[in-house]
Order: sequence, then structure tokens, then C-alpha cells
Amino acid sequence: MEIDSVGEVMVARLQGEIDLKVSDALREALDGALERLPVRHLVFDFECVSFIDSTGLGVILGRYKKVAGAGGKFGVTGLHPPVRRVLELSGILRIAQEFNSPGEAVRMLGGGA
Amino acid sequence: MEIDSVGEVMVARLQGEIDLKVSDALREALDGALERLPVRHLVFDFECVSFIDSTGLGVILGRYKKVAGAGGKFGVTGLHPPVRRVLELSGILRIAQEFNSPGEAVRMLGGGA
Amino acid sequence: MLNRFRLEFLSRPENVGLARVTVAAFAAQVDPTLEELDDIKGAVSEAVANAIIHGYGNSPDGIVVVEGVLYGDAIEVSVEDSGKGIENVAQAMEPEFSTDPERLGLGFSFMHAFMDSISADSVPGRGTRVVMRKQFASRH
Amino acid sequence: MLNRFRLEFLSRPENVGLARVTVAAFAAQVDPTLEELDDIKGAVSEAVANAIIHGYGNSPDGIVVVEGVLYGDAIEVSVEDSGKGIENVAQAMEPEFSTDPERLGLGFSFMHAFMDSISADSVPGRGTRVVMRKQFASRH
Ligand SMILES: Nc1ncnc2c1ncn2[C@@H]1O[C@H](COP(=O)(O)OP(=O)(O)O)[C@@H](O)[C@H]1O
Ligand SMILES: Nc1ncnc2c1ncn2[C@@H]1O[C@H](COP(=O)(O)OP(=O)(O)O)[C@@H](O)[C@H]1O
Repeated sequence: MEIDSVGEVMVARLQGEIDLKVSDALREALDGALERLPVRHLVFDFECVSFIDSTGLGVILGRYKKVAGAGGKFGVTGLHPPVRRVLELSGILRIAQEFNSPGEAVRMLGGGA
Repeated sequence: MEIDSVGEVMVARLQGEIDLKVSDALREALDGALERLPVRHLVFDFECVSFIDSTGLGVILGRYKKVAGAGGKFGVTGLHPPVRRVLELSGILRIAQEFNSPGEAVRMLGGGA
Repeated sequence: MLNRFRLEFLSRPENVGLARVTVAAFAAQVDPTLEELDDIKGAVSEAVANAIIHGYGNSPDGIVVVEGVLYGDAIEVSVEDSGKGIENVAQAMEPEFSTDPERLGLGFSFMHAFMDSISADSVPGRGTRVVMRKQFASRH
Repeated sequence: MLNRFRLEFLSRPENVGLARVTVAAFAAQVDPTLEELDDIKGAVSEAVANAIIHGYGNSPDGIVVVEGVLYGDAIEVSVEDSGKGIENVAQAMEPEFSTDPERLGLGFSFMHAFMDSISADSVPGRGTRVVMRKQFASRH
């Protein structure tokens, strides 16, 4: 995974198959970045994700909940069909805003800076 | 698999993983073509083959033996590393001529027609 | 019955993917659509993760058993553990019910959504067996 | 021991690929090179094809068992059938020896070439078990 931040927006570029095998490492990496970086909004780029299950979604939703209290917003981008399917099923697509690209997400959530 | 013939040369374009699952169908298709077509020389294009085991090699070598009696030649092309490996191990690379392309094989074996 | 297999493995996180790959390669023998294959992989992932996390409490030395049976137009997959079992299966299957506050409680809901039918047999203290079935759209 | 699995399946031609995929996904857990992975797939293919063709004489209802054990730097794979067995294992392992005139007699030679060690135990009338081991080049 790669994590970038632009202003108040953190973009996490996830990779591969996100399941129990990687969930602990993913949680730690995201929590570490959230502590280190002065960000409010969270964007997940799924472009390089071929599979995610409810264990993986739990990690992602859990990180969003951490920033939601402080008014943080939640963006997703790069949804291939199997990923879109479970984001829909889980209700995440009703909470998160979907963007056409990480760049768009940063512009829209970051307030056009 | 696709089978083409140009003059006396038959080119069989093999596909996928060549093992016990496909060996009977492969043998029948090749034998059928050898009966139907007035060819002498046999070229196997492995460009689209990702895997072949000794069962698959047996089918190929068996077809070559059918034409060898009548002076038929044996060409191979498009060898990816795992395929090259077993063609070497089996000794087929000492019997067959390797070409850079099916076109080259046809030109060389067909006598430049 | 066209074909069947049985796969046993240790309750380690990396084996969720092993189960997914094996079931997908098995199901692929009857030429399912990509979406059907994704559904089956998703359902297997949920059931195997549950066996490891809930059944064995993340201890890596339990045995998980995945079985698959292919019929002409359907697949049946079962996932079994000899772990702690489920006290109340009906409750466990409710959307968003989880005994782990860190989890979403959506595993069984996903299995329902991905497959045509699912049932779970469980004996507290002895283990759990989930059986799922999916019909393939006929394209022949 | 890092991990292990056991896969049982019917002696059908399409399951040679199933065994290959499962063993490859399992071996991939320790990040082998592509060539190491190809070797392992090749060896499994030979052993499983032998179980089906020779062990069970192509009857589709036998059970083939493939087991894998991962160590930090090596993999052990066994392939077992309860088929007709081998009268003379030493002879069977000779290059180009085959009891089937249509075959090359190179299965065991390939297994030897692909893996670091291979042994076969067989009881005529009861079955055959081939155990193969491969050391991974250390790249860490
Ligand atoms: N194999 C199992 N062994 C024991 N308990 C299980 C098993 N599978 C599911 N459960 C129980 O059922 C609950 C609901 O499961 P599920 O819908 O998959 O959600 P989650 O895994 O997110 O908790 C789990 O929280 C757990 O208490
Ligand atoms: N699982 C098995 N059960 C019975 N016989 C076997 C088995 N594996 C190998 N053999 C015997 O050993 C011989 C040599 O095997 P191998 O080197 O793989 O060549 P091939 O499969 O081409 O015959 C076979 O022809 C067969 O007689």
C-alpha cells in the first residue's frame, strides 16, 4: 500500500487481495499514517484491488469512523466490479463519495486547494 | 487450438495449459488434421502455451513420429521459459528445429515457397 | 455429480486465499461467468475467515476443511471447523450481528448475497459447518 | 513447519490442473521465484497424472491425495493414490521407462529434474505415494 497526503486529504492506494491475511498490517499502516499526518479526510483508491471481503471492509470502515467524529469525509475511487459489489452490499457506497480518480477526490474533498 | 497449413507445412497453434485434461482432444484434432491435409512437416507454435507436462509432450512427439517416417520435419516456435525447459529436458529440442516465428518455420521448412 | 474435492488446511490467515484459489479453480471447470466466480470466492473467503477468527479464535493450529461438489449446473461448497461453535445460529446470521466489536457482522449476509442458499450447523464446543450452494446461469 | 494442507480429489483429468493451482498458491506463500514455482507445478502435474493414468488406469472414481508442507526454506509435496501400485520402483524411475507405449516414460525424470529429491513408496495392489522436496534459493 502507498499512502499520500495532499493538504487535509489522505489517499491510501490499496493493492491486491484484501482479506484476513493482510488486515492487521493494513490496520496498523493506516492508523500509523492517521497519527502521523495532519489529515481530516480519507480516500481509498481501489484501482489495484482485485478482491476484498468483509474483514478488509471492516478495517476500512473502522478507519473512516476514526476521522468521522472530527467531520472527516470518506472517498473511494477505482472500483472494479467485485469491489464495487461488496462496497454496495456493505452500505459503504451510501456513506462514501465515489470519485473518478484520486486526483478528483483530493480536489473535491480538499476544497479545491 | 488452431491449425493452418501452408503448402507441405502444418502449423498447430497450441493454447493454454497442455496436460492430461486436454491431451485426448489434442491428439484427435492433430491426427484428424494430419489425415485431412496433404502436409509433410509439422510446426508447433507454443506462443500461447503457459504450461506443458510430459503427457502433453507425448502427444506432440507422437504426432511428429507419424510424419518422420515420410521424411517430415519438426519445428517449434514461441517457447516461453517453462515450455522451453521441458522441451529441453525431454530432448525434443535436439530433434526439432526452433524458429523465431511460425512464418519463419513455414518459409524454412516449406522450402521458401 | 461431476467432480468433488476436499481441502484441509491450518487456520492461518494466509490460507483464506488458498481456499479461495482452490475453490475458484474447481468452479472454473464448468465455465462460470466472471461474476459467478467472484461470488463464490467472496463466499468462501467469508466462511473461511469466520472459521479462523471465530471458530478458532485466531489460533493457527486448528484444521479448516473446505469441500466442493460440482453438479452440471450448480456448485456446493462447505466450510467446516472444529472450533468453538455458535450458540445461536439464527442470531449469528442476522445482518450486522457480530460478537466482535471490531467486525462488521456482514459475513453471513455476504454469503447469502453471493450464493443461492446457505445453511449452518453448529454444536457449541464442537464446531461449525456452513454449506452453501450456487446455481449457475445456464448458457448452453 | 510454516504451513500445510491436504487436498483430496477424484482421479479425473481436469483435476491435474486443480492440484497444480492449489500447490502453486500454497508455495507462493513463501515468495518463490517464478522458475521455482514452474518447477513445482511441473512436478505435481507429473505425479498426479501418473496417479490417474497408471494408478487408477484412467478410471475417474479413484481418490488422489496431495499434501504440502512448507518450511521456511523448502516445500515438501506428496501425491498418493490407492491404485494398482508399482512392481519395480527402481525400474519405473529410469528415464524413458514406461509400461504404456503411448507415453514418454519421462514423468519421474521430470520430477527429479524439477525437485531436489523424490522418493516413491508403492505396494502392488494397494497404491503409490510419491514424496518430493524442493529447497528454495534464499533471497532474504
Ligand atoms: N465458524 C464460526 N465459529 C464460531 N462462531 C462463528 C463462526 N462463524 C460465525 N460465527 C459467529 O457469528 C457471528 C456473525 O458472523 P458474520 O456474519 O460472519 O460476522 P462477523 O464475522 O463480522 O462477526 C460472528 O460474530 C460469530 O460470533
Ligand atoms: N502412481 C502410479 N501407479 C502405478 N504405476 C505408476 C505410477 N506412477 C508411475 N508408474 C509406473 O512407472 C512408469 C514410469 O512412470 P513415468 O516416468 O512417470 O513415465 P510415464 O508416465 O510416461 O509412463 C509408468 O509407466 C508406470 O508403469
